[in-house]
Amino acid sequence: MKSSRSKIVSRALEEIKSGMYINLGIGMPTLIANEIPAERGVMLQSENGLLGIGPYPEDGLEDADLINAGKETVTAVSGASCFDSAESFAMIRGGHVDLAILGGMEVAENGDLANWMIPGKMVKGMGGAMDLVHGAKRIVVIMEHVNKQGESKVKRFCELPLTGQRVVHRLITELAVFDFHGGEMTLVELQPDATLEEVREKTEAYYQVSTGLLGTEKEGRS
Amino acid sequence: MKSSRSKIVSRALEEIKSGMYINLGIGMPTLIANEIPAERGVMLQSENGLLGIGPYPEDGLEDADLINAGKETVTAVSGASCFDSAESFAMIRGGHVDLAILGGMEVAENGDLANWMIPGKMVKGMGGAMDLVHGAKRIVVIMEHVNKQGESKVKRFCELPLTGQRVVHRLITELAVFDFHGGEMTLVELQPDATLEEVREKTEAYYQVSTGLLGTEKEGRS
Amino acid sequence: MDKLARSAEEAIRNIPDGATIAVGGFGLCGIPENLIAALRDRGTSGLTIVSNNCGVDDWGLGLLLANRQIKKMVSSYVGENKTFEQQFLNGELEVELVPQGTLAERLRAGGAGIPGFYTPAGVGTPVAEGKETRTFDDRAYLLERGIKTDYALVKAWKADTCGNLVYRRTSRNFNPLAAAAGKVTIAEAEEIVDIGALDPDEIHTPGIFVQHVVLGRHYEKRVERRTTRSPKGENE
Amino acid sequence: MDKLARSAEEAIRNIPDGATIAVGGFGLCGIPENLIAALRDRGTSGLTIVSNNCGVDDWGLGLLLANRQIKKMVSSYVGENKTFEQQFLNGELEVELVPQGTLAERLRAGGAGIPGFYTPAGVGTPVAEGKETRTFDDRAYLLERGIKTDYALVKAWKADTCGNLVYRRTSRNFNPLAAAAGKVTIAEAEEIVDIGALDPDEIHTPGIFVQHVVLGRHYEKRVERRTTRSPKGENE
Repeated sequence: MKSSRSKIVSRALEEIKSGMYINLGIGMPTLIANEIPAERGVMLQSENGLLGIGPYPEDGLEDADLINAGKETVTAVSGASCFDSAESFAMIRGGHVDLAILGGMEVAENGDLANWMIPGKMVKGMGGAMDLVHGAKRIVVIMEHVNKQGESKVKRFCELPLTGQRVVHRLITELAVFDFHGGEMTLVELQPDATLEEVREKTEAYYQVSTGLLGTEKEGRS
Repeated sequence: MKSSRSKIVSRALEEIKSGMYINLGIGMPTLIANEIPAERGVMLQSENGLLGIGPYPEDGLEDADLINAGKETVTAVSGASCFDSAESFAMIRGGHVDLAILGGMEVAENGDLANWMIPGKMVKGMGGAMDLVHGAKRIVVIMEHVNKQGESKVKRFCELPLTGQRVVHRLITELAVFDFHGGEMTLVELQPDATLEEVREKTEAYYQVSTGLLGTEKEGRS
Repeated sequence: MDKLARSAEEAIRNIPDGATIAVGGFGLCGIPENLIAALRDRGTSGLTIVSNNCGVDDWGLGLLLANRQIKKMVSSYVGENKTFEQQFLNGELEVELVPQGTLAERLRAGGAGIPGFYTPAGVGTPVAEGKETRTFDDRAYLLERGIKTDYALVKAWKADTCGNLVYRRTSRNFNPLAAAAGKVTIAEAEEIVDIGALDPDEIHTPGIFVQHVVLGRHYEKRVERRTTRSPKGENE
Repeated sequence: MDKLARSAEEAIRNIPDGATIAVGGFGLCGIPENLIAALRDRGTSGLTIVSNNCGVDDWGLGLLLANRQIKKMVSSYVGENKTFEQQFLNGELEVELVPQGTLAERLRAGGAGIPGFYTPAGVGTPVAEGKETRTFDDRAYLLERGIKTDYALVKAWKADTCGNLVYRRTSRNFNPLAAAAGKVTIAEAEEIVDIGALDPDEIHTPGIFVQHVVLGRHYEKRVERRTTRSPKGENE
């Protein structure tokens, strides 16, 4: 059976369409970069000032002047461009990036996202996340459905400080895919091996189930 | 005897100090460019996107891609840079240009400037003048003291629509040099061949006379 | 990611009547001459054009004016054009005059997702009418709005097929700003190069801002004021 | 217009205790390492630093932290640094966290004479506290202020002696923005070239934004996360 992470990454890959400009957040989203088929012809944007992120460099060919937003050494693809941070966020804030795939700590049923303050830990900063969630045309969040204590991260309301209000368009977990519209959340797909019942058990948020899955019914732990 | 224009241009040249970044307005101010001694080491900014305007090109060497803000073909000096219009006005608005020398239609005793709408004519637009008067560290206006009807252009209040309020630091005419401080105007120099009396006759504005010229007295036609 | 259109005609075909279009160029320098000519030939009308100037009577945006395709101009200076004056005085043409730096910044803001910003330009002048004036650190500023347009037409020196653009000298001017402000941006270039031929550090407009690229068929590059000196160094 | 300083020490000598300084770099990429080292050696203290990050424990701005020269950091992400955490928890260090795009735009605005602008980033989050929220076209935005600093320290790849700068790859990042935001900007470069050696179209920071230029004595260019693939194309 596939791991949670690999289920999430596989499903996230389907979000990536030919010709898209995409920003991948730090952490799990970065893993997606290496899986995108070259023939899909997309351009990856890195908010530190690179459009056209390539694969990691070959050993010994690292360039300290060429890193991604996770501060990892990368390469640049043919057709890449470099720019300053204001121009980079002009691209993002101005709606020129088609898709951002970001990690999450909590997602609420109205589309609120919290992903920058880890409870009980020193605040490190929001980096570019707050700009991304308001800028990219489509925001897809990928995260595990529950935390290490088994508590649902898909919640009625976020308890952690928000990154953005009602900003998530789609949430992908190892169990399910949810869409957000007008402050409401709908279960639109089950991941392989997941059942409606398991999703119901592990989801605190209220959600609709799309007709394709089971007819429309009000779901959720309450 | 020197012409009015050449007196104005000669005096304006003294405003130009070594190492300055300078924007010269369209019209009479552009004439100054050709008179600046090369050894003074200044850089001329053109708001259409050039820092380091050089002399007009030699006949036959005009480059349609290299013009100044007056749409004249120019050259670029060694050390010149090109940039877009937003960056150009970032330089101007951000206070990075040391000096702007602009033409004027009317200057008022409080430092108001009108130089963009010609009375009785179709409005052509303000171009970059309104940005320049608020951006450059020092604004020097050069203009003839009276209009063709012999009426003073140095006024109590501007009658024409303003380019900017209280923006002029120094006014140079063929008769005199005035400085502006805290909404008041002071005659600080007489041009060659001009007398205090002639200045008084041809000036509608109220002004002080600097002690160096005559002790402080209240001047002006009233 | 091939954005190459076969011709200027093809590239501008979908622009509808009544569209708002940002057009690069300063005077006649760096104007998208082939795209303007194609738009004139197609006759698309009722246009709102955001551009620093409006060409001259028989060149640049003046061609669209003469053909009565422009409903409104948003510009900083429109003084080179008799047709303009006639149509304005007849009430056929609306004009919004904007200080040049404000126009540049409004386009940049629109492209950068900034709905409004404060600038000192225009305080206490006719430009301030109807706008919020606000004081920061004892200086007065006007609130100005970002401009996004349906389309942008820009002129580059070199372009690659994924839309990266390089401009030459002062022909850059408003082009990068228009490119970012347009929802659909069409760029014409004097030369189309292969992907990878442009160094990432020399690109002025990254391809993300450009939807269509076309090779300009012919460049007239008319000069508005030809000023020269004699080889001895004297001015004309 | 010769702006060349003889050494990093000479270039930073006049920065007083308590100054506010914008510093370029993203992580450890594109940081002005020689100027930071000179500032550490001089011991200038009570500094407010505006920089996206704060280095690591033993490199970059972390050196100034370890030496207790920094009073306040304005940054978007400061997570790589234990000294930072200690000093913050002890109350020795103030921190203002700013979304990265907002920080970039605030520096740009400061350099461009724009006292304030509206951005959607941070609406409905702790970042919005104490700020004006305003609606444009049915979306909510925060008013953010431009940042001007007393000094800026930036790192270029090449510089000429009149202060024109060219950056390389992603080492550009915040450097051009810091350069414009500083009242006095000091640039270090890996190479100083003659005036005229840089093409006017390839210059990223025009010399008007730069007051002093210095050749960096040595570049360590430390890498924060060395990620590679094997030559067969597999990821590490």
